[in-house]
Amino acid sequence: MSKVDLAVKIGSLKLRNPIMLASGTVGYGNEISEFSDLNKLGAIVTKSLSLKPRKGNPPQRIVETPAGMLNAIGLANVGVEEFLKDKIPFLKKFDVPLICNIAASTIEEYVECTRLLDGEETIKAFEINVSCPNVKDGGLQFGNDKNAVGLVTSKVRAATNKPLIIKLSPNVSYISEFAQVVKDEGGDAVSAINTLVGTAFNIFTRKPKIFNVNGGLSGPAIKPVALAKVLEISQKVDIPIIGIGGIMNWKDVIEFMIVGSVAVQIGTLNFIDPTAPEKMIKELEDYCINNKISKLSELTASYVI
Amino acid sequence: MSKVDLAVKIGSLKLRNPIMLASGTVGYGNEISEFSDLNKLGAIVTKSLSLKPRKGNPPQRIVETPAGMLNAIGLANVGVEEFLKDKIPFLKKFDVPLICNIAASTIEEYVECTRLLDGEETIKAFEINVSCPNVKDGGLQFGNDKNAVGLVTSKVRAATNKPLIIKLSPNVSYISEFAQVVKDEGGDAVSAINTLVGTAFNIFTRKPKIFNVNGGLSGPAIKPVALAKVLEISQKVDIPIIGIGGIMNWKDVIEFMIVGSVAVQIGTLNFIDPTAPEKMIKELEDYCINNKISKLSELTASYVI
Amino acid sequence: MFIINSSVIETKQVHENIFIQKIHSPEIAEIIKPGQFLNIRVSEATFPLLRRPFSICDVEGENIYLMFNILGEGTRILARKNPGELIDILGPLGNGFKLDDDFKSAIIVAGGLGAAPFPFVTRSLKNKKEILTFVGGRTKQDVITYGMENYILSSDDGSIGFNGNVVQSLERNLDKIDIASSKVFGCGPNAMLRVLKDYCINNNLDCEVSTECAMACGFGICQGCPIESTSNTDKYLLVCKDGPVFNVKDVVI
Amino acid sequence: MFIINSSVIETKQVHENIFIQKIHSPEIAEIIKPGQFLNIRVSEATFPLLRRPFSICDVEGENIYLMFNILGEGTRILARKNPGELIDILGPLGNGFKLDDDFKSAIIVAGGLGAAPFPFVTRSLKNKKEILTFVGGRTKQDVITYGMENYILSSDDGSIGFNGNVVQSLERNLDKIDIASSKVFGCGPNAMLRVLKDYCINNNLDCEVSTECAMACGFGICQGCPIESTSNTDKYLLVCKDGPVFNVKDVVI
Ligand SMILES: Cc1cc2nc3c(=O)[nH]c(=O)nc-3n(C[C@H](O)[C@H](O)[C@H](O)COP(=O)(O)OP(=O)(O)OC[C@H]3O[C@@H](n4cnc5c(N)ncnc54)[C@H](O)[C@@H]3O)c2cc1C
Ligand SMILES: Cc1cc2nc3c(=O)[nH]c(=O)nc-3n(C[C@H](O)[C@H](O)[C@H](O)COP(=O)(O)OP(=O)(O)OC[C@H]3O[C@@H](n4cnc5c(N)ncnc54)[C@H](O)[C@@H]3O)c2cc1C
Ligand SMILES: Cc1cc2nc3c(=O)[nH]c(=O)nc-3n(C[C@H](O)[C@H](O)[C@H](O)COP(=O)(O)O)c2cc1C
Ligand SMILES: Cc1cc2nc3c(=O)[nH]c(=O)nc-3n(C[C@H](O)[C@H](O)[C@H](O)COP(=O)(O)O)c2cc1C
Ligand code: FES
Ligand code: FES
Repeated sequence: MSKVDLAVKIGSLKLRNPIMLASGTVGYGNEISEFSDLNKLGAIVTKSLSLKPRKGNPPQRIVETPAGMLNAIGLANVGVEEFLKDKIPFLKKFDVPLICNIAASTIEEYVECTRLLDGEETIKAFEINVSCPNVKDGGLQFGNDKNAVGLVTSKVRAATNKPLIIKLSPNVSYISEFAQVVKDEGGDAVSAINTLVGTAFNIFTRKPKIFNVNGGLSGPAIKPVALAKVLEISQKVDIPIIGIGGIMNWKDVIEFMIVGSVAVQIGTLNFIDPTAPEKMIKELEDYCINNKISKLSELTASYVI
Repeated sequence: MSKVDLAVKIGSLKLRNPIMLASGTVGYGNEISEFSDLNKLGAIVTKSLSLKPRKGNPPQRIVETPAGMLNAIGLANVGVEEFLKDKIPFLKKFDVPLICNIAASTIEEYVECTRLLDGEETIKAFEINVSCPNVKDGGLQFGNDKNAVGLVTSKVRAATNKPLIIKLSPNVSYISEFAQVVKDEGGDAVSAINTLVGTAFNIFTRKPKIFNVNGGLSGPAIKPVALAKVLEISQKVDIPIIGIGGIMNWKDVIEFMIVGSVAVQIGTLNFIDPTAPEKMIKELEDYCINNKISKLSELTASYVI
Repeated sequence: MFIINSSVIETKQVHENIFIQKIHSPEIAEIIKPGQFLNIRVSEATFPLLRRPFSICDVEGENIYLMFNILGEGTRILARKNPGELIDILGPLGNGFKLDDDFKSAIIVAGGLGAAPFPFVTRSLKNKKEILTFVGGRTKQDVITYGMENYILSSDDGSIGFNGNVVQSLERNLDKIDIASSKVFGCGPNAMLRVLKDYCINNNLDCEVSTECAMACGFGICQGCPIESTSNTDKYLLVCKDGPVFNVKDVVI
Repeated sequence: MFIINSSVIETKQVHENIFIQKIHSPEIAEIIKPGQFLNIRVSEATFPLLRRPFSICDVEGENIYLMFNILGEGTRILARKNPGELIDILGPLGNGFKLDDDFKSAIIVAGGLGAAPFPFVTRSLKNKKEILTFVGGRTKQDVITYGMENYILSSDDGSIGFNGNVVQSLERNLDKIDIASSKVFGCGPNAMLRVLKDYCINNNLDCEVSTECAMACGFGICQGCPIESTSNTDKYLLVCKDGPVFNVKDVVI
């Protein structure tokens, strides 16, 4: 048995370690399972699901930027129905908490998706994406409006007893105000952050490099911003935080925990090294041993300011 | 004579080319003049000046991040009085438009600084920094509050007839709303963007790497965000935009112009290659020749979406 | 599909700006098929951040070959790797060309760096099928014949071979081809593949092409590489997983 | 102060993890003074973004020497430069040690990599002044005597020389020193410099130290490198411009 207790809790959801795979960066688990033993991970979060299947944006959907990438996938996904029928059977085989991420254009659609998925016991929690910057309808608008985030939280809360995580937009002045609303309306945790709005243009054609014009910036470039957002929430609101943004190695995980995260999600790194998240678990353990930390969860919000 | 017309206009302020040096990255011109012929540049912007001298934050003030850096200088500056007495004589020797950047904690202080500097004819325009994230008093609060930005703009407007540029904070949901306020209150132009709020922690001491805890993120990491902010303003508000954020070469300058900038400012790059801004001018000219562009200013907002 | 560190044996410049890199990688060599690709991390640092996709150019025993030109920092770093240095390879990825179909002649059509996958295709078909190869490029410098057999050259500016594009070159030599028993294999810029597709469909030529697209992951998890399908317009196909090789009938290029 | 591309002649590993890099740079060699530093751009790419500061270690004719250990990516890239490769140097920067003062003996105190500036100091003083050098480190591996003369060793763990820190080593040998006619030159981690400062002030020893600080520009435009002055508490001094060498009386370390 491991000498270090790596387990963490997100509200009532217990994870064997804080390493989660982020929405939109693991598909529905199939491909990544060829690189990594999913059973070792803390949790995996599905690609955002919408009520109906979505085709997503035409190409070009991604472009690399300094230490980051822009994406505007446009929430391409199979829809709730096909997910339950075709994707759940594969995911059922694993002993890893499955978190369903939901994206929608209306409050009713959020609620409807949650209802349809709620009965599936493989799904251990919901993460509500109110912050996708890459679809013309909904998305960003919700995420940058406190009332809308409050309403989504309370309505979805009424539709499920499972742990409810709201994934916050970083494209706001004071993210802690949104975390407070989530807490007030009964949300169990927040994820921070989703991508930053960005763009890139071809200087010869003068066209945007991405069909959708704007994309979401992810990767190490945004890590300092993500850390500041997590710290802000941690200092102001008493709610579990899942830290996300530019994590490339175990040191980044520790840094996110120190500023206030109970767990973290790995996104862009999965594209570059899909074996990395599993490897980090061992490295976190080594760090704890070397630094005489018996419970990894003690790191959460252990900043010295 | 040059075959290409590189001149640009920011309201009534005419620059011989769009390459400006950004506030806080050129000091008061002395050191950079050893690397570069200031007379070739479009303009230089002083370090933010406050009414009284400011000592700034204790060390550590800067830390490198992936493709970027965080700084929390804390607006260390000599103050308006010493600036006029000791720094202006040196700057007078150059034939380059000098723009004075002003930072303050109260509206009265903004106005007072402007009044004191207005008489100095070497100063060709004012850039009002409402967006410095690195001082505990003022700064960010102003920049993220539309009413405050409006008030600063109208009061400073009343205090000077020189071109008035407001430097906007990127740490808001819809920067174009702030640009609109600036326009409504009589500002001549906006600069976008100042740095993004970020942080970094030492995972062994659990202390922030920067004394001030938060710092401002600059450099190529933020370029996609800056471009999206400029584009948003350009699409929504009819006001000249000075594009800033992560410019590393002439291609980045073109990209910023295409998305809507009339001119640009070079910041972090000055630390790495203080000869680069001057070299870009020739490279911009070559681009224009190769692409049969007779007036560089035609590029502004020439995006094809 | 796995990640492996394999060591560079040598990097040769075979043409202006064209490099052939020989890598000792028995694990990849054993299972990779012509038309598949590899996604390579050229640096451990965060720059460049993403892997860079490269077609498998050739396989010889335990060694694999890549062909590339220096476009940006990624390929520049790759070209500079010294013998013995390890490179981090993720693969094999995607499907390959279907070489076992019932055809007698393989008609290879390569535009510029589209030549990259064909040395391995040629090696695999040699002594089994007839091969006729059309190699084209903008100018002489872009016409790459490395590892090819029985080729006809063309260049857009006439500096080498037939003066015209590679599809026109194919058209001009249609008399040499028995349409019913031939299969076309194409690779090159999308503009060329579009013309090739139209030409083959109009002339009833069976044709597979290797397509290109900006990619983040290369193995199906990012949804970054959509390509329009002709049969199901509700859903995109993924270049990295469903391709990069497609029958021209199946996709909108 | 200028920017110049100079070519690496060789990079030698002189100690565990300690490299000496010889660079042909007549322009810098001609004007740089002991204690000044250079700000080096190790890569044209955006990674690492900022220049890396290094003390001038030595100068010999048209060549300059750097001494460094591999800490992170910047120094790793630097260590890998092949002979003939160009490196982008900005300098000379900062002030230097004042070696022309009226003193007879130079007491050099080097902790760990604080040894870096002293080969050039030693070369400049040799045959003009007496030199007594104290070199210390945590363990044997950290005790660097490259380019030093007449030295006394110490290590915190006793694995080489005197068992104790380098200031204790100096203290122990105070009888060898004529305080009035000596001047101390120190370089090392801030914790060591603090102890050295206290010791010298208490013992009336004149002392200059080379300080370190995170830097962005290295030449005074970013205000990134403040150090508290003892004479004017309204204003910081800048390590890069007003230093990196300070008389211990002038700064709070
Ligand atoms: C399935 C697949 C197989 C490939 N096989 C090969 C191969 O065998 N040999 C080879 O040389 N290249 C191949 N490519 C293209 C190769 O991946 C790019 O040349 C490489 O990623 C460029 O990396 P870089 O860092 O040098 O350039 P970057 O800095 O990424 O780009 C430099 C410039 O090239 C453009 N560019 C980047 N990627 C592409 C691309 N995919 N297509 C067109 N322009 C691009 C950029 O927009 C930019 O202007 C393949 C691509 C795919 C998707
Ligand atoms: C005026 C001056 C002169 C210097 N002279 C020398 C010299 O002659 N030889 C030499 O080896 N080094 C010298 N240094 C330190 C040197 O600049 C750093 O070692 C170097 O920047 C590290 O770069 P990196 O990319 O390898 O490491 P990074 O990736 O930047 O850092 C790796 C680790 O080292 C730490 N680190 C980075 N810079 C410093 C620093 N300045 N002090 C302490 N820890 C640091 C980081 O926090 C990080 O944990 C000098 C610094 C200054 C300011
Ligand atoms: C290609 C791509 C697709 C994504 N899709 C989604 C999504 O469908 N739903 C969602 O909530 N977040 C999505 N994200 C955001 C990530 O989950 C994560 O919040 C973000 O990428 C920041 O983390 P990183 O820097 O580690 O990638 C996506 C990110 C990327 C790069
Ligand atoms: C060290 C440093 C100090 C800065 N000081 C100021 C300042 O005093 N006033 C101000 O308006 N902006 C200041 N800035 C912001 C820059 O002017 C610029 O808006 C920002 O760095 C983004 O541009 P860049 O990515 O090209 O650096 C500072 C930036 C840096 C890096
Ligand atoms: S490149 Fe990621 S799904 Fe194809
Ligand atoms: S490092 Fe920039 S002022 Fe000293």
